Amino acid sequence: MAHPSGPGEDPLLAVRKLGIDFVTDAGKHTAVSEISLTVARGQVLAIVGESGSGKSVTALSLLGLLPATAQVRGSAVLAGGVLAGGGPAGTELVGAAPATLRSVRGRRIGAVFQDPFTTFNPVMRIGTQIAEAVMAHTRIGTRQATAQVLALLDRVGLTDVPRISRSFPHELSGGQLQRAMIAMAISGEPDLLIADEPTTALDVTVQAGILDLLHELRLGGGMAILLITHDMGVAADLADDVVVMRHGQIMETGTAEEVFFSARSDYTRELLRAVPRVDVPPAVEAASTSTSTDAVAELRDVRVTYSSGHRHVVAVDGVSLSVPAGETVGLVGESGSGKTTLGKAIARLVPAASGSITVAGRDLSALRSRDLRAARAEIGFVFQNPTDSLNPRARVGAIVAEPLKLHTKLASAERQQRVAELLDRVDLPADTASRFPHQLSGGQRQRVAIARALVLGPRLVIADEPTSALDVAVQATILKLIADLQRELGFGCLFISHDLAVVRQVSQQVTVMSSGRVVESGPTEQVLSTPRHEYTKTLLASVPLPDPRVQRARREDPAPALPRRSGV
Amino acid sequence: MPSKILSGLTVPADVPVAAIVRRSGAFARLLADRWALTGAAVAVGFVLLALFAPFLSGINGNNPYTYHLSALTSSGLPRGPLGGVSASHWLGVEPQTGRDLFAIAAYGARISLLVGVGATVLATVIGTVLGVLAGYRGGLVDTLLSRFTDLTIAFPQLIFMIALGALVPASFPKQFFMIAVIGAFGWPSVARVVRAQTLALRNRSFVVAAQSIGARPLHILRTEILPNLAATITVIATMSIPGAIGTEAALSFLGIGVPPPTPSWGREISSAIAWVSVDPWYLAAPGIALFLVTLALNAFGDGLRDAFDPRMSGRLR
Amino acid sequence: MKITRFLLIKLAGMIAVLLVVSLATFLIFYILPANPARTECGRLCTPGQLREVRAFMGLAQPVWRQYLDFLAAIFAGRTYGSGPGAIVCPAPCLGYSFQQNRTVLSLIGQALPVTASIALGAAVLWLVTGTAAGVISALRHGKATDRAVMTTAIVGVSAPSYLVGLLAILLFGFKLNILPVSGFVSLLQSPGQWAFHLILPWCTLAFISAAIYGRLTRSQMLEALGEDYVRTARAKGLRERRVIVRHALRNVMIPIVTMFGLDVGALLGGAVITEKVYSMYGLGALLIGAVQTTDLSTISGVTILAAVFVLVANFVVDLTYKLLDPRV
Amino acid sequence: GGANNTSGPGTPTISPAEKGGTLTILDSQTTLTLDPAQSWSLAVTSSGLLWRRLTTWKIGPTGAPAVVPDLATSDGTPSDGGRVWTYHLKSGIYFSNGQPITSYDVKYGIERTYAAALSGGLNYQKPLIAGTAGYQGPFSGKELSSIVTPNSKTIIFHLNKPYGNWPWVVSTTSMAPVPEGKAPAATFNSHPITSGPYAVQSYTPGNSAILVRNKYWTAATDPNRSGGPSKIIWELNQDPTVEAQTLLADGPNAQNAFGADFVPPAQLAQVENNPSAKARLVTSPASPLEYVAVNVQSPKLKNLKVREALEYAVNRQAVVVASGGPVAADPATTLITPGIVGREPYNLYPAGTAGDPAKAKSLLTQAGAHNLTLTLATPNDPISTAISQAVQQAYSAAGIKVVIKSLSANAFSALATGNSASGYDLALSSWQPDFPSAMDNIEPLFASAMIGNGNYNISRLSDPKVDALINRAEGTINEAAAGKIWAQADKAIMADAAVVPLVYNRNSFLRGSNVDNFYIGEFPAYPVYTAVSLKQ
Ligand SMILES: Nc1ncnc2c1ncn2[C@@H]1O[C@H](COP(=O)(O)OP(=O)(O)OP(=O)(O)O)[C@@H](O)[C@H]1O
Ligand SMILES: Nc1ncnc2c1ncn2[C@@H]1O[C@H](COP(=O)(O)OP(=O)(O)OP(=O)(O)O)[C@@H](O)[C@H]1O
Ligand SMILES: [Mg+2]
Ligand SMILES: [Mg+2]
Repeated sequence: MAHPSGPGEDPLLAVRKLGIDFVTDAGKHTAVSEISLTVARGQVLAIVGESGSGKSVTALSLLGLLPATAQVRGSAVLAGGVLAGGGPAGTELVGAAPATLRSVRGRRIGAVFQDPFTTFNPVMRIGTQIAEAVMAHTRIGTRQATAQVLALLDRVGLTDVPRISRSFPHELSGGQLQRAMIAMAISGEPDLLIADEPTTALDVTVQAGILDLLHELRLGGGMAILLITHDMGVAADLADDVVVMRHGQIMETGTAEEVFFSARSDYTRELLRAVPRVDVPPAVEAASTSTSTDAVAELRDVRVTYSSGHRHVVAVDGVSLSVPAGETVGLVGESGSGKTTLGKAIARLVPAASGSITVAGRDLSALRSRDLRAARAEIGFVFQNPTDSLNPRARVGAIVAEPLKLHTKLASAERQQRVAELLDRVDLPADTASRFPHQLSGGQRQRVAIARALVLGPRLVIADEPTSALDVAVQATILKLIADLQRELGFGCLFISHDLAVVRQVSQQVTVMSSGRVVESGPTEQVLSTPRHEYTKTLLASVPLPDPRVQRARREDPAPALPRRSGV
Repeated sequence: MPSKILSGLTVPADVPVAAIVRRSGAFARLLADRWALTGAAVAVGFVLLALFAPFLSGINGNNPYTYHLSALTSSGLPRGPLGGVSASHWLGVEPQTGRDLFAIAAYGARISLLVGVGATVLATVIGTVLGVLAGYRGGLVDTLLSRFTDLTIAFPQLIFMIALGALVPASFPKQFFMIAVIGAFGWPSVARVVRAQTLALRNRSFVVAAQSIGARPLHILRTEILPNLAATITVIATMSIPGAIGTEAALSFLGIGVPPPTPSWGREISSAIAWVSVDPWYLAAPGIALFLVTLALNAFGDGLRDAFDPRMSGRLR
Repeated sequence: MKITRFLLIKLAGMIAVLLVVSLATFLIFYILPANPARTECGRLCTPGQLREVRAFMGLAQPVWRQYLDFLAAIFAGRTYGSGPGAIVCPAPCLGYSFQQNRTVLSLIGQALPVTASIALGAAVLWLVTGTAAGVISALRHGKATDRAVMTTAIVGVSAPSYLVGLLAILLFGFKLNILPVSGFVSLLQSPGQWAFHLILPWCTLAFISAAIYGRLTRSQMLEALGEDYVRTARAKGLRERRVIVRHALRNVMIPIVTMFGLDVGALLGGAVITEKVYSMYGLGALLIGAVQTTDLSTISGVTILAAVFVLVANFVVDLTYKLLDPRV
Repeated sequence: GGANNTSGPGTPTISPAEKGGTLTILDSQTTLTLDPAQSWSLAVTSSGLLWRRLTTWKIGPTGAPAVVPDLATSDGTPSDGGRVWTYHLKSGIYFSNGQPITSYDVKYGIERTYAAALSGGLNYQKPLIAGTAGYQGPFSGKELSSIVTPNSKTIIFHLNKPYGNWPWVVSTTSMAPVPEGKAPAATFNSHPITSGPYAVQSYTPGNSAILVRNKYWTAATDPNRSGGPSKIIWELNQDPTVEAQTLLADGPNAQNAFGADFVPPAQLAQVENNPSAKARLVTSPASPLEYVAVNVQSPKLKNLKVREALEYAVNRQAVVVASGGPVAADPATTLITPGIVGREPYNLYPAGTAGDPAKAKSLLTQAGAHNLTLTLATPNDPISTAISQAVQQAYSAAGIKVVIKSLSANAFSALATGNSASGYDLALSSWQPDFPSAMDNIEPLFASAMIGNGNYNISRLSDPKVDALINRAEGTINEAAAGKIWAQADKAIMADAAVVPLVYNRNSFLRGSNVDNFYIGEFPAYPVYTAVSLKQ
């Protein structure tokens, strides 16, 4: 074991019989029941498991940040540390006084939240928000804090750090935000870092850098990490111990190797089986279902720029791309390389500065608003940030039914039935329909967004990181659903993802982007097995494999193929 | 749109379809909110008071018009304590006339509630519609609507009202005219606030998401924007009722409102102010009535807000 | 380049509004049941005298001509009558008040500082107290404090300002005898006395106006407090005050600031009742007086000035949106 | 009117005016008109402090008001049957700038009132002085030949008809002397040169005027003004209720002050329970007439019987209460107000103070007027609103429905004094003469020449009989003889039932405890400012 805490020593965090209930309109609903776990100093404990199994709420409960509708039972004791006055008995976190919690937050326990898009205050600059965290627990001046912010941003592998620091959250890509969030969480050098899906929005090279950073922090700073992830590769790379959760319960606990190689519970084995691997071609080759070759989306020399203040950011720089009907085009690439922007440009949700975009043969930019609406009805869009893309005041049922209401003449009962069917197919419990988005887990929201995009039977699906919050089992279900529907309806799909294994599984074509340009594209197998461009090669080499031994070997022998911290 | 998409699927038997539309949560929360319930009860009580004003004030043989000079001292003050409260005058009598204050308050509720609530609703509707339109459409629509809003605020209202007062015949149906006038000048604040919030909302991803499914602007306004504005609008609306009732009184002095002796709270309050240090009870009846109605509607508005706040769902007090 | 264009469009819009407002004032004035020349002519007035007075006041011309004269006077000044008895109103001439024997500009010059002093001081007071009360309400949501704040707010909003002013005068002026109840002292003359005399008007206005801010802030805060970014701010270990003020409150400022712009813009055009009850001669008193004496010049002058305030306030508010929320 | 000049306990006696101190006058007006050409001020109020005219009024706490010489040595010597009036000036009279006052200055002051820029005054002289048609004031370079100034001490007025009341006309503020060349039309109002005991030190409209002693004024030439306080601070733009409360409280700032406004009914009631304040309340004898003008040109009111019904139905007791009780009003049945020569009390329509609705109903039946609905135009001030409701209530008892049309003061006068007779059937108004002559009770309100054009015959009565009586009375120089004729006119108008007199108002004023010689004579119903002094 790599962690420095010897046996018998008090654990840093001891969670005992923690239970969390939510009161909803439908009654009490148990999200977590009686779980116990411990984290020692410098240890990395990974929690993996089903989407909606209570991972995030467990993490939030440790910080006392659950909404008022939650009831927490049990105990979670944080060993007394350098700052907070927890005596030898440590600090009880469940039901702790506000002052206690405040001294714990940030300084003793840092947190990276799941959805990077909503965790930042939309009206404050990123730099300011991080500086606040820096200054919350140390007495330093603004100037020093600013310098420290820039250093932190640099440390998490961001480029153009001054711009990022000056940006508002909505001006950054998902990956950029996620790294800023990590920077903020580690700024207080906490004893325990809770990292809830910290790399979901990162391409694999950047992800590798972040994993290195976490590794370093744990080794150098003795920081313990409670890592919540559905990415088995990440867990395999970093975790000492692994906890597997399902239905609010712990299915299995063990060292990484135990869990990966000799799992005891059926669920764990099922989970591991579902993990797609980039180094193995999919069992069933994603076959083109298209009979014709007409493209549902055709992009020529598209350029998209943003202006914020006086500066211009060229987010997409002369990209040409075509999505044939019945086929899936995987779009991978560096974080911040313009993938999301490109997707939005296709649906004309951001204007293209130049170039032409046609969807189903029509140039959307030339359409009048009425026709534009009709054209958009044929596009199913899954946004990268599921949380903010769901109206907080609408129930899930209404959200998913909305396209039906708009574009079909179905009666309300029929609509409800369709919605129920679809929710079931994305593996959401039936009562989800009556819930509000904030009552869902990250992965559940994502599936709601997917259901909404598919409910009308579109001709083009633009799915921006549609499975980033899903555990591998659910992910498999979703990918299958998309493939089934694609076969049925023949839609073309632009599948934006950083998960190369997934891309390999679902797409016939792959396009690789970097810095707003396409660096390589071609049939999936060709690109992923015989990459030509340097960047693609780096990318492939950076994919963590769901195998703790391989990952440890890689780490111990930092082969040139594994670049530290991508500063591309 | 082809929706054959899920045709082959069967519905799992255990899906409680009704759950999808369940609103009972909000309703249950509202029912459990004592302040909101009390508010609603008080508001309904006042409406009943207004409806049955003739009956209620008739119990003692009173009406709001008859002078009771014998109930006054020679200087015009009510005889007896508490502004002349007695078995025949439950809330005392008006100084200088001896009219029954209960009857005045009850009859006054008719005009004041009608105009206060009516004008507020009208202003809120106009303001909301113009505000969301300006905020959501932006561009030229916004420019024009915003200037129109500015114009309405900056319009020389006082002299306009005076001119109107001289033009409308004395026998005109004043209630609806007043609602129209107060509403027509009351909407800009609603519009400005609604526009501002719409500006902030329209770039939220969920609005963009609705656009991306090809929703009509009207649909987006109705289902995405308005529900998120409801709390603000409720607050502004419930808070503007006293202002509308006050304006009603002012209009009546300018000859646009209902002419005396038709009682109205606003006019009673404004004439009672001068008497506040001699006969505070005169102010009490209409003043407390206005206060209670406003408080009741605000309490009810708060209750509604809480009931429909998704984050409060499941919370019962 | 873009900025200039933006400003030009805004300016053009504002000027258009001003033109419409002034034209409307003129037109309404002429359907007003009033006869300014007759008023100006005195107690006993023969038709001949009336004609002369009308001509002298410039009221003999067709309305459109009078309006153009009015507009021209703003740039070129204006002379009423001729010879040694003439009355000269130098540019920028907003008209001449025959009732007060002064140019409208000088009247405004006197009244504006009064109104501005009342309005700005009160505005700061109600903004601060209103939002603070709203924040407290939101934090104590549903508890006794929340209800108490709401009840106070409703008292404030349902009480006529004249009543509040009168009671304040009776209490602080006469009963306790600690505050002056009337009169305006110029800021330049004595800042201390200026503020001292304005305490009651400020508090009166603030008490009445703070209510809506409190209620708005409360409702907005209740939404904001449930947002994820507030959770993030707490997770950083920030003090609760900072979480509330820097994170939640900042996000709810847009409607508040909008309301504030509306109120301040309107108030700068005259705080009629407050000026009346505290015997201060501001734009409100000036306007009411002018309406009572059918003084068209003063009515137009004050109306236009008030319109300028409304426009500028709303414009400034529109500019702040971008600062308050970069997504706008 | 008898000798009950003042009511209330504080029946004042003139005490020797002590000199000195700073007097404060609290006033709801926002502006003062400091140009005599435009002022409407009464001879004994603000203009009495600032201006001297050829004649002025002698108003004691008791006794009938009288016109007395001021700058002139006599009330005026009539000749040519009252068409020509001659005055001689006293010596030792000066303006506040030290310049002696001459007959030229008197003439110049009168000529100024003809300038369009200075219109707006009381104007009683304008239609009377001969040869003024087309005259545009002295700024045009022309002078009036009908005012002759043979030397600096003599001034002779030529009138276009005999006019017995000329000495009263000469006492109005418009007739004050103004030094030629020192009084530009545009700025004289802010920096006037005065002739009374006070000069204007500063004047800020809406805020205050500060009056200080005119050091060139001497009491020797002016027995009618006490010139008591050495300084007067005129606080403008006061709220009447706050003003009354201030004086009621009698705090340190209020002890040297008096209020220029009527005490509102609510505060009157408050004074009743406050002995200290009661002693400081000064109430006028019943004087200004509050009346309902009956628009005789309205089709509904053409029938005399209907108008008589209105006379019988009115409930004056309710009006008294609405006005603030007996302290504020006395029932009125005639037009000429108490205290004025010619007044004869009578009641043509005896019905008791509560009215006789039965009699009214029977008159209406006789007239065949059923379901009569009348529009009562009312100024929108609180007292008028209260009174009009009392009237409305009384008429409803007689089966007459009254719709109150509440109007701002301007809209009211535009409607009532405009040229069209339509738009109202009844109008609530009140009238106080500008000088104590029955002429001013009758002529402005009932002469056929005063219909429309902004003039105040709002009953729109055009009765040749009444016009003839007015003409005859005006030409009668002997005051008592004229009075008799005015009384006939009064009755003739009442016989026409063109007006329902409601009450004679009593105006009440409050003073601070240190204010002395604050009294109201029989006329006008205002305190005599020129007599006020401060206890030292
Ligand atoms: N509204 C905006 N204003 C200014 N810059 C923006 C804006 N939106 C995005 N950008 C910038 O444009 C670039 C491309 O962003 P985009 O979101 O398309 O990246 P991405 O490829 O989707 O990245 P990720 O994988 O991290 O989500 C980034 O550098 C981002 O900072
Ligand atoms: N505010 C809430 N009210 C009611 N139920 C909630 C609330 N928040 C979360 N839940 C429910 O609690 C359960 C656990 O949620 P949690 O967010 O911890 O899941 P998770 O394990 O993090 O899932 P994912 O991997 O999808 O993020 C889910 O079923 C979710 O629907
Ligand atoms: Mg989660
Ligand atoms: Mg992206």
